[in-house]
Amino acid sequence: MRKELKEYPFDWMIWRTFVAAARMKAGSEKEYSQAVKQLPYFRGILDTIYGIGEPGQLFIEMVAEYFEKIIFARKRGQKTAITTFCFSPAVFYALDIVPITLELVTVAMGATYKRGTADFLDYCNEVGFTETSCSSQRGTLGAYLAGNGVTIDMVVCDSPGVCDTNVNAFAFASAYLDKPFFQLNMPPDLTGARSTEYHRADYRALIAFLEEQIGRKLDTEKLREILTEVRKQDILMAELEELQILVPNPLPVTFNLLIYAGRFLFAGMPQCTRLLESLLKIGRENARQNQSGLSSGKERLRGFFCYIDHYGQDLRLWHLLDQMEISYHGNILSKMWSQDAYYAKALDRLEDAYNIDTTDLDTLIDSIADLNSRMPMIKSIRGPYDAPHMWLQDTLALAKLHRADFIVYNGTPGCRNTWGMVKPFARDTEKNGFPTLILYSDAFDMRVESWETTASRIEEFLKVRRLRP
Amino acid sequence: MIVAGCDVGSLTAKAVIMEEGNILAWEILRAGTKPALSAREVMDKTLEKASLSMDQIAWCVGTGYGRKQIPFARSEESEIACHGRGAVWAASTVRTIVDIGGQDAKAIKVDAQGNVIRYLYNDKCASGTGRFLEIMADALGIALDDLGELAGKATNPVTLSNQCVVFAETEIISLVNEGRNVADIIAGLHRALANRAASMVGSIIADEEVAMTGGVAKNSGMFRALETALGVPVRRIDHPQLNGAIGAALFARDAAAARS
Amino acid sequence: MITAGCDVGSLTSKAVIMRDNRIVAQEVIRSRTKPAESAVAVMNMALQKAQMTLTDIVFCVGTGYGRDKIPFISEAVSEISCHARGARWLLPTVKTVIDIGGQDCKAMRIDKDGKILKFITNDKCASGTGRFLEVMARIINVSLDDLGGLSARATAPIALANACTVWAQADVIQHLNDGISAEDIGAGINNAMASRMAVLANNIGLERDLCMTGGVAKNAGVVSALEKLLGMSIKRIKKVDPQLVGAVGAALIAGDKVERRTAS
Amino acid sequence: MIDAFHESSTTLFNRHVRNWKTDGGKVVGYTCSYVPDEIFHAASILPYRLRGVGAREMNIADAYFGPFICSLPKCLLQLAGEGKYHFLDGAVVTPGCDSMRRLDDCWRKAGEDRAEALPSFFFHYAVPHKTADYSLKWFIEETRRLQAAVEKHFNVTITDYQLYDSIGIYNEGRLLLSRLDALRCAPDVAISGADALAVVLASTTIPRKSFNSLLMDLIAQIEAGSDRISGRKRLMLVGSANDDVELVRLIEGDEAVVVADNLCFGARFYADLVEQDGDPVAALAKRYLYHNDCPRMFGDYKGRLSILKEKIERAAVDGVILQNIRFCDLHGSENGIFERDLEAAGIPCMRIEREYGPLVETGRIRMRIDAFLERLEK
Ligand SMILES: Nc1ncnc2c1ncn2[C@@H]1O[C@H](COP(=O)(O)OP(=O)(O)O)[C@@H](O)[C@H]1O
Ligand SMILES: Nc1ncnc2c1ncn2[C@@H]1O[C@H](COP(=O)(O)OP(=O)(O)O)[C@@H](O)[C@H]1O
Ligand code: SF4
Ligand code: SF4
Ligand code: SF4
Repeated sequence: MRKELKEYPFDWMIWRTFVAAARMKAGSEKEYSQAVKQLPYFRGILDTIYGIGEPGQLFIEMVAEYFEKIIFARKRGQKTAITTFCFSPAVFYALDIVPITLELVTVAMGATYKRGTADFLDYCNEVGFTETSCSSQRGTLGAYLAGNGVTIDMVVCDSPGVCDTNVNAFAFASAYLDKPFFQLNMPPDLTGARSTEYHRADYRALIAFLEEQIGRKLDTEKLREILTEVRKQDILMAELEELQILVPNPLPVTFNLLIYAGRFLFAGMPQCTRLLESLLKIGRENARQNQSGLSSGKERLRGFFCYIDHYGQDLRLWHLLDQMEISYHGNILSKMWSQDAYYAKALDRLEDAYNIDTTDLDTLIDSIADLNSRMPMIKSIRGPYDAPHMWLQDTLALAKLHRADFIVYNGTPGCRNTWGMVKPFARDTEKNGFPTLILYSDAFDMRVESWETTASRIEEFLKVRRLRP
Repeated sequence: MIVAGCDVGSLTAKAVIMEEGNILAWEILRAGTKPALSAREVMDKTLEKASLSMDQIAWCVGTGYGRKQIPFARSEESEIACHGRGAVWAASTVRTIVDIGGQDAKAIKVDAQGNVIRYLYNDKCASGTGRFLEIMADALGIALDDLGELAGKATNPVTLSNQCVVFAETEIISLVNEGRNVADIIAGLHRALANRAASMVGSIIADEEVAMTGGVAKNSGMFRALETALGVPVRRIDHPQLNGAIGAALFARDAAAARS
Repeated sequence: MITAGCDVGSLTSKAVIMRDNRIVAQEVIRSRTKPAESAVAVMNMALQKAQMTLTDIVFCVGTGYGRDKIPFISEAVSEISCHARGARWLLPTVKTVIDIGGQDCKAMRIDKDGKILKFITNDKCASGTGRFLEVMARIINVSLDDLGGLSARATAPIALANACTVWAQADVIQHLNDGISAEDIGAGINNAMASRMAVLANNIGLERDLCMTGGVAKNAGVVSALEKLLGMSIKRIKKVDPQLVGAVGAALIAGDKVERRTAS
Repeated sequence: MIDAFHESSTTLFNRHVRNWKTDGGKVVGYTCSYVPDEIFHAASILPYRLRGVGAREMNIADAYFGPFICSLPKCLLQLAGEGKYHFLDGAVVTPGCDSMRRLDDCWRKAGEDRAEALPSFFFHYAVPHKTADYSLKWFIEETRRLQAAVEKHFNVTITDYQLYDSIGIYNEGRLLLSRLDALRCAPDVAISGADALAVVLASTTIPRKSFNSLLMDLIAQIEAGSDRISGRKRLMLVGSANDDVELVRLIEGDEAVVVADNLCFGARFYADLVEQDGDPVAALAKRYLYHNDCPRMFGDYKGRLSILKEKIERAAVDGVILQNIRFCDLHGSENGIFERDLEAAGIPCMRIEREYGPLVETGRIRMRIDAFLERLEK
């Protein structure tokens, strides 16, 4: 890793960048464009996010606050835990632990650092991690392994049974940094008494582990408060996601990112609720006017991104879609399967969804255990892709519900799990009438395939499959 | 109505001039690094052969890697669409096309009109491409044109383990050193390439008549290897390397017709 | 005492003849398909230069990919040991050696005698090899000699898929077609190579001084990009062509072997 | 004598399996060392560990698997697709790692396209990734589910008595393998790493009773004989599954001998015994879940490191080769930390990444091994 990268702690840098960005919007348009010049690499993203209006401002502040919590955790006597995006952070908030979600930090770093996460990705390989592993964790992990961020107290994740490369990153970190480690384990099926019992027993073991780390017991009231808030957020999200089904879809392309990032950052916290409410305001207004969320106001096509979308260093994918007047319909990251989710009801799949029951400590823990077992990815790629409740069923049902014109498969080539069955999967989605594009780019490492190549593959696909002239 | 198609690929530039479904003239040249220059050169040669000038061409469609840079093309189509179209024009019963060019390989499924139903790129880092064959031919000191014939003489084709072009070259050299028969090595190479193509065809489930296009289709060894790998006969079409340009010219005819 | 080293690589074959630890003749040729032929050819040329015959040589060590096929050698030693030995002799302060040849790259840490303490090789993917540069140079139509120089003139180097030669190749063509300059593409290619190399080098833990051997050491763009990435200057080998270091090391090891033999 | 083992280790449909089938026996293949052989043995079914030996092409496998996948499950699928596993009456796939568990999906899909590729009994055996009391409970239930499925499909009953009997026979085999292991890591090495691997490989395909007696004879022969290997560098092989005797031969050359391993076609396979009292299914579940030391069980790095260190000491290992198949996350990353920690303890290590499949171009691996041995010189 280059020396100059160690000059400032990287998470501190990201924090400062977001703080600066959050302040900017307070000024006039002119002041904003002056100030944004100081953050050249960040500019594209900022412009897009601020383009959304109030929720954009809230989002930037929220990210700044997320990093602020990380930076000052130790000063405030809190412990930090590195964790993964398919893990609900609510339990950390309930226990007053500060979560550092690697994948989110990777995306934030990609947005603010000129060279993206490349140096940190490579640093992991320097210290012995395989270079063919998933880039979403590696990007950030490298920085923590190099000791360039805040001190980490524990490593907590939840993917075995779902994703080796993900857990491996955490297992590696725990061994490398010699920190306590806990992981939730997911059996291959989702429903049924055996799985439910397993999830709940496992989650109780997690809580015991966390309690031991902080030397305090879980506060029932706090957990109740947070899960009540989660429920509120579930209802807001359900309405937002339901709005997407309308033709035209009243939500701008970027809303998706904000919706799921909100949950990954601050599930159960009032910040997330505010963000969702603010998004909903715009969504409802557009819907009332029968207005598309796309900049041109016209919706030509609907695309369903069944895996991860493309981040790269800025939001170029989102711009491209917006420009091509394509409405974006979620991906594997955006569906949380709560009892309130419109799709759980519309598809008559309440069995797949979790319930929040705030009666007592036991029901609270059962609820959060169930919630966690339904997190994106964790839910639908734990078993054979074509098994009930799993990926193919979810993708087809949602793509039909959303009347998608095509499906895009894009993510990270570091993932064995998803690339293991991509071809039969795409064959099945095609058989069901969805033209399917497989992209070989990496959502987090722009060196794998250049954006120009990716963009031209998308254009080619739309043209050859006669979706667009 | 006279129309043209121009296909600037990674290795070769191709042009064809057609009138009412007949080929008037065509040309294939090695492409330089500047697609615009290659396009101009190949088109000029073709025009010369047909004794025509550019303004007599009602419409020209560009395709191939360099399609965006062709100055005289009035519109562009991707090579996938062009190969689909061209193959069905050449042999109306074809429904699956294996196109292996210099830079990539594709499997394309089409309907009776030559419209693309599905397609797939080679996804392997290794790449079963024409470039792979060229590098290997080069390493063995054999002319591209002779590959097919030599492969036919193999008695015991070798197995190659490497997916990677670069490493495969090392492997081949070490096989030569071990004294393996060159024909066997070449046949092994063809088999490796054909198998890669066959796996693409396998993943889009192709069951109807298969044709092979692109420069590599000129290699008779590859033809046989692909037939073996797929276990079905592969349809021969007349100008496989030109097929993309022909498809482009057919699109040009549509465009010109729509105009008038 | 006259010793010799013969390094048969994938791209080039090299021979060095030494008399009492001084180079009396050296030769580099392009490798042919058969290592034995390359070895004989390059050694004959070196012998001719030195005005000697094979019988004058007391001990000859062979190295490189083709080492087991060289007919006239007394013993074969891996290139890693040879590059280490050669580098330490040419630059006595060197502790870390990076060698990039046609087929792979290696990084090694050595002790004061040029013995290996730790080494690592790139065996995963061809994108960390000199051949990667050759393929790329061919695509952007510059000579290998000129590729290195492009970096200095680049304004906005492209970021390249350093994961794979073949993918990188598709990207390079895309960029060419998009009208990006050869300088920016070339610099991107050199940077990709350097960044792969840096990962290897950091993995074994760098110690000063650092030098580079093998053909790619002649690519100024890669060397300076690597210096930047490692935050450390790379000592240049001036006494001989860096491509020859392996053969020099082989000749030195030949000397060591003779000494050891006479001592015991 | 050792040739018999080599024969069974390099041919899929070896003599023993052929005879078994001719006698009307059933064969069930499995992919991972977490599958209890005893369940099948007790049902008079031959448990057979699936391998990818002899896969030359990838055209079938590549039609289903994506590009970034370990070549071991790919080779397996290729062979199944080519009909080379025609002798299987059943197969069990586990979520050993992600590449392997997707074999379940891909194999079934290939079976839709080529009927002969998929055996009629096909079972996804959900092995948990952690050792907690509730995981063991899950695993016991899962093992009972497997047992019931076998009973139903093959129309047999597996009694506790039969299970005890099978456990006894397999334990005996484990003890014999451990004896062989002792001969291998003794100061005067009595069996080369390549031969030892052939024995272990044979144990995964030959009916266990015949295997035990063959091995007993081999051990007697070795103990009586005086062939000993000395003066070579003593290596240990760690990492991804390796069932390639040729790779071990290549590593050994004339200057080294592989005296120990920690591979799943190796020591991990026979390290501990199954308890012989109480509920036999529970005893099996316990042994298979708790005593496997595979990085698929996350979070027990330290335990695995200490097992390695203990072995390194016992076998007086000079250097450790940490190898992994390309795209193997589990071993690839663990090898990285092993390297750091073993080197820190003064044990020289070398990492190599390789493809599973025919060992063709050996020059690159050979060069690394030569350099490593040169490093061990002093
Ligand atoms: N006469 C020939 N005999 C055999 N193979 C040939 C011949 N000419 C070209 N090829 C093969 O065709 C490839 C070029 O294919 P082509 O379709 O022209 O590529 P592209 O469209 O990418 O420029 C070469 O790499 C070579 O392998
Ligand atoms: N004049 C040069 N300028 C820059 N790079 C060069 C030059 N000559 C050779 N190279 C690079 O060196 C590599 C070959 O290095 P070499 O050490 O000769 O390899 P090997 O030992 O495998 O034959 C080539 O692949 C090329 O990338
Ligand atoms: S994309 Fe794949 S590697 Fe990444 S978290 Fe999901 S399952 Fe794991
Ligand atoms: S091994 Fe070769 S083809 Fe594969 S990724 Fe590397 S350079 Fe590409
Ligand atoms: S070698 Fe690794 S990736 Fe391959 S099957 Fe085994 S554990 Fe899985």
